[in-house]
Amino acid sequence: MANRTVIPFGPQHPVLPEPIHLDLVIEDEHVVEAIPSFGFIHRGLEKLVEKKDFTEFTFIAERICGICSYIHGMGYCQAVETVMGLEIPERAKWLRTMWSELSRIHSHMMWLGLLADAFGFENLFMACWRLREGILDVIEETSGGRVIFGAAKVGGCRRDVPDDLLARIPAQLNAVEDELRAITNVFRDDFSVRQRLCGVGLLSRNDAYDLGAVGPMLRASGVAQDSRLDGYAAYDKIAVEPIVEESGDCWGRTMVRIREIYQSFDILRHVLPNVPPGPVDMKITGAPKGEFFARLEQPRGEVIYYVKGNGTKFLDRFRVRTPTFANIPPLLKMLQGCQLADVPVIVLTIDPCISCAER
Amino acid sequence: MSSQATMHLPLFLILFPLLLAGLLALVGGNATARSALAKVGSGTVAIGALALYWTTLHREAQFFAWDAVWLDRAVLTAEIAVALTLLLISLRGRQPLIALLVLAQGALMALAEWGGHAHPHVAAPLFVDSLSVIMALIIGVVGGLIVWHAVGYMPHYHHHEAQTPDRQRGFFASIFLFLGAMFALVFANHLGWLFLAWEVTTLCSYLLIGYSRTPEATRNAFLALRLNLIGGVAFASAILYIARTGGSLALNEVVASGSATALIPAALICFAGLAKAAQMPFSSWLLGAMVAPSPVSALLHSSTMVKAGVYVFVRLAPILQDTLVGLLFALVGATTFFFASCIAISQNNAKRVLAYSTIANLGLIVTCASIGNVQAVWAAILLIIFHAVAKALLFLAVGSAEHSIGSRDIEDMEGLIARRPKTALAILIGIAGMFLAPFGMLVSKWAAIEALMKGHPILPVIVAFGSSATLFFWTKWMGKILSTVKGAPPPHGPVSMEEKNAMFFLGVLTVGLCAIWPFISSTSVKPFLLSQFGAFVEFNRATILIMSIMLALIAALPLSLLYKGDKGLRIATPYLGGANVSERHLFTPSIGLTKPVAIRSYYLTEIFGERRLTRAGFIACLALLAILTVVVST
Amino acid sequence: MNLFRKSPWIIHYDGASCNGCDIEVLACLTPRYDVERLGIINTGNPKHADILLITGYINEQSQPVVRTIYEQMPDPKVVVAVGICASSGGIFRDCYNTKGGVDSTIPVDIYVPGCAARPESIMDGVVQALDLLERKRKEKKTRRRAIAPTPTSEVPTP
Amino acid sequence: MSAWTRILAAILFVLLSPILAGLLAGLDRIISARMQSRIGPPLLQPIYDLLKLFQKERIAVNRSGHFFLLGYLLFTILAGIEFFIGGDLLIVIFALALASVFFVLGAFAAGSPYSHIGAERELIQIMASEPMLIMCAMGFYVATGSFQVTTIHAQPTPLIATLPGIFLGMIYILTIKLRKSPFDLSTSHHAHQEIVKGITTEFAGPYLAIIELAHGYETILLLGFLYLFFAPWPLLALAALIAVYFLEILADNTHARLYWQWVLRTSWAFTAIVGAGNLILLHYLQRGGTP
Repeated sequence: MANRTVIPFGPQHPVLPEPIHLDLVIEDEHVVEAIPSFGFIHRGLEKLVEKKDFTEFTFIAERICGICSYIHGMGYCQAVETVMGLEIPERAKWLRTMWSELSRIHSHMMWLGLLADAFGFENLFMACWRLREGILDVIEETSGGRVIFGAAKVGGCRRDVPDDLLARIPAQLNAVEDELRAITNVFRDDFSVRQRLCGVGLLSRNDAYDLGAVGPMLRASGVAQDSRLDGYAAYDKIAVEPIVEESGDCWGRTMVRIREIYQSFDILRHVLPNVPPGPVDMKITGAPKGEFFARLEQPRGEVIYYVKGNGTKFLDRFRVRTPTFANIPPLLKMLQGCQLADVPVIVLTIDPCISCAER
Repeated sequence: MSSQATMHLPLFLILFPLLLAGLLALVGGNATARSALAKVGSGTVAIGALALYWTTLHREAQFFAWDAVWLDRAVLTAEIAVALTLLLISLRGRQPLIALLVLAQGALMALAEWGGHAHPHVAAPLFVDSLSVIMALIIGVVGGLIVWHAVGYMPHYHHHEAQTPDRQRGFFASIFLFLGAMFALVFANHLGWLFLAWEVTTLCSYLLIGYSRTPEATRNAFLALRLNLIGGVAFASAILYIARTGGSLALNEVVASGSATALIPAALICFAGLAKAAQMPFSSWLLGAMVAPSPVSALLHSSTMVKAGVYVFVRLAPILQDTLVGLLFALVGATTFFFASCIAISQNNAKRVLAYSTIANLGLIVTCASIGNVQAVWAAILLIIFHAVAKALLFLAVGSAEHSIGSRDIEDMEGLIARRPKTALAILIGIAGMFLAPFGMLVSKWAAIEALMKGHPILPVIVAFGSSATLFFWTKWMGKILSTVKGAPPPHGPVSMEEKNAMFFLGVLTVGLCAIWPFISSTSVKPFLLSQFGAFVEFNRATILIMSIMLALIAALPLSLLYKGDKGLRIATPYLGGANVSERHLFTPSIGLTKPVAIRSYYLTEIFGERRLTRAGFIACLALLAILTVVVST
Repeated sequence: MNLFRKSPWIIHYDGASCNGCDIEVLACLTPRYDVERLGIINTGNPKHADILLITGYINEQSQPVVRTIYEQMPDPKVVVAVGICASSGGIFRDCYNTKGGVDSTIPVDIYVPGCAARPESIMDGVVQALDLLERKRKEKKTRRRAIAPTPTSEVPTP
Repeated sequence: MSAWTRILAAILFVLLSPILAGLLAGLDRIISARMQSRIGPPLLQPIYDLLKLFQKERIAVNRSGHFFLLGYLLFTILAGIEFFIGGDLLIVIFALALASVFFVLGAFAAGSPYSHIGAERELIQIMASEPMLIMCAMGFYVATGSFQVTTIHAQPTPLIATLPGIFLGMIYILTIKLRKSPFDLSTSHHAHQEIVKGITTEFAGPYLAIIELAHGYETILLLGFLYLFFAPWPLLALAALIAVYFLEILADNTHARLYWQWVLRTSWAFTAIVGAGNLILLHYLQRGGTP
């Protein structure tokens, strides 16, 4: 049938807080085709390595994305440190782990809220974001900032966290976790939520693998892959079990992220009492020479930072390969044949961070 | 038996079209003569019908005693001639089933005629009562306007369909034969005569549907013939039954004898009516009839053919009233109404939407007539009137629109209001007439719901669901015409004067009827109902008042467009996610520089898919008919 | 009564930001900050909005989008640039495809500082915008009154 | 009721409905906010919004769209007048349907893809709710023998006793009519939607205000329908209306938006079962068990 509606979806669109654009071709409400368009927030910040020296560039790296800002900064630092052959202090490694996990929790909770908003469950959105403030409080107490808190630094951390504060955090986290149970139960069991998530946006294990999906996308399709197993920061001393779901639909991806929140709580409960004493940063001399990449697990999946130094203060090349970028091909695959009402839900289940993808 | 004075008009209405048909068959080869004859004919028929209406205002039914053996012989001869023609057609088209049906009919009629029982005698073979007059008005005025339209339309048709051989001589002759048969059908009191007219309309519909002689047209023409002949067999059986039981073949006496004795023949005739009115499971012939030129569709759908089917229902309503058979027929009608309305949602071919809507509305009429209480019959008659006018207008307007935009796809009518304002207005009025308060169809639908409540509540429930589906597809279509997304592509061809005239008059009629229906109801419908039921439902004056207010409001609303005081209005680009290009409906796509927005309506095929619902409807109606057969035979 | 003070509807657009300010804008709607107290609704549709919140600076590709959204908003309208990038380009000012802050493209009424701007400052910015709305409406009214004698001014004279 | 009280009721409907509906919506927003652990807007917020919209600039995509909105408002008010003056329920329903058709046509005429999709969805919603409205009138007819609101209102015993199924069906479609989750397909006040603001996307400023106004009238009219079920006992009626409205808010806050297929299927199935079931049962009961 030729009864196809062609409409632009975005760049300004209320369910996509970030500007991406899809040419949606729909028949009744079935999406026949979705052609994406990017570049609305391309900043070209990789090019900025030519203007900012490698220590200063940490701030730029943190602003690749405001949600997983810390992990971006830390990943960049880690790549530079490897190139320079620095072994950072142990305490810094543990603190980095703490902040990564806090970032993961806040990012996932934020995502849960946005997902709820996408399928029109306003109350759930509010509930998720209300609890998320509790995590942001912890982040603010430990670092001084809410979303972009600038705690990463080449050679360690920019800030130390007092031990009495570290001792206080688990109680705060437990309070959040207790309340969160009620909310995640809704995602798991509620009739209307399941109607909107189960069987929507199916991505088979093979497709997920072939199309190069990463992170919760990949794990929800049954592939056990988690870069934290590589053991960066303090992850080599923590047992991290990749969280896997077999269903491969939006509900599976939601479940993966929910279980990861609880997993992060567990990790934090293990990390916080075990942060060793000592300094949190070290003095840096010289400049990076050579090239290397760091591979980290972001809330959205695997991220790769490539750094090439030439021995001067200014890097030759910096490159990020972000998880959202990797998840776009599976997204397009999932969008074909879905309902118009599913478009926001499916777009959101890749947890899109367009700022990351376009840099 | 009253005076013979007014007998001339009905006779004239029957014979004049036949005469014209003959004339056209002789001299119709000449285009000028043909169009002149057709115009004179259509005008005369319309004026004749109006004159009949005028002379019979407030009159009782009149019967024309006309007892002549040669007349019966003549009718018999004509019947044999029609049967032979049909047989010839079936043999030439290699249609054994049709031949079998014709032979079955012939056998039944022969049995009735010479079966060894007393020859039934009808003292007054023709009659006029207010129902006949209303039907004659519809046939004469609406049919006449359609013929008028056809005079202008057919040359365009042949211009667009160059490969179709020009056989307009036969075309116009068949149409007038058709009209004559329809007049005979509504004036006949002798069931044998009625049957003859019945078969002639079947024959004419075959000729008209197969006009273009394409394989598809021929196939659909045979389909129509086959299904209608099945009904014809039932009709013939009814006549045989009456003849064997020694009853009277006079329609008025059959009706008067009541449901105790006449239920079985009435059920058989109504079964024939179902086929002619294209009720499920016989609905497919009407959809197939879409291959014919638009005036033929208009004729078949609005004033003739299908209306013959519901006419017998209304006639026999007193017999069906308060019987299980009546309830079952009502259920068949309601089921058809529901399914046809739902299927129409999934159609994007304008003529198919109209066809399904016709099937649906006839279902509603059948339902009302089968319930047969006085209010239901009132609703049924009003539905017949309003439907004929609005549907004729719609078919003619869609036909003209098709010629000017080159497509009968509803999606291609986007923004027709800007491209062809008058044609678009005609379509809009027609659609509004079909389903919107306070237009005619809604008035009668409302009466129908009230009347059906007195029958069985399941009927109005089905009607409620069906009418919400009609709301969907009509509004969708109106919206398409009104939505101005694309620029206006240049129209194809001009619309002829005759087409404009016909559309104008039908448009005025559609709107005008909303204002004058209380008058028609009291002058024509009331006498009929009083004679049949001895009662009449008076309408609540307050309701009529509020309907009039609504009509006035709707009429006044366009005036607000004339008010140019809105200088503060800023025309902005539509919301396109911020991706607008400065022109109105272009946006910046992913690939390429600009792309137009395309907007298409919903067809909801996954729920209202044609094939699925047709099957469901057929099964439901067949089951009901099976129950009906069991009920009737026990 | 100053109705625009009571019922400002916002629309948010992400020019080219890092998401930091965006999620803080959204956080304003949520229970801890709850801007609906002030009658604020996030409409998401420029045609319904009074206040345009723009986060991030403007690049080549987002410039026409921002312009379109601004044009589609009915008067009176106010633009709030949220965050330091939106105000001046901020940390990305040196990027190769920047057009600068939001004021490079459309007139900005309120600048909200911060990287990322905190919800409190965003709310403060919106509240400062409220009085502007009423003032703009009045200005427009008087302007229209002044123009009124020459209603044909829009029509180009041959 | 005398003619004068009926006329007074109609006048009060025309004058007070916007305020009443505004207060109701304000209450709705506050309660919703509380359910979401927020404080929420002032009670008069919807009225502020409405008045503000009238002060905004008038913009539109073309010059014809707003003409249909006028029809929407006028016929909604007309339906309300017919109802409160005690007229024929079927006329009320048809006038209401006509009003909705005008609204939808306005959105079609706006010629924007988002309002078009919203209009199609609105049509689906109308199609989903229309049968129940008609069945409601039919239920009153079976119970009282009349479609006249005056007769129905004058019943000595509350109709809820004989029409519980119809009442349930009406609550179900009220969710559709009030555009509450899970049925807020075509447009909604709060949540972000895949079709932006759907049917209202292209209507700004005063035109949006007209829609809000008409929607307010419609809300009061529909609550009037529900009132009829309890007419002899006004206090009970008030309590029931409050309970129903609270239920709607609760449903809004505890459901995701669902698909149009789901909305159509369930509302037709549900209303067919409870509505038609109630009607047929009542029909046979009244005949004394002799079908």
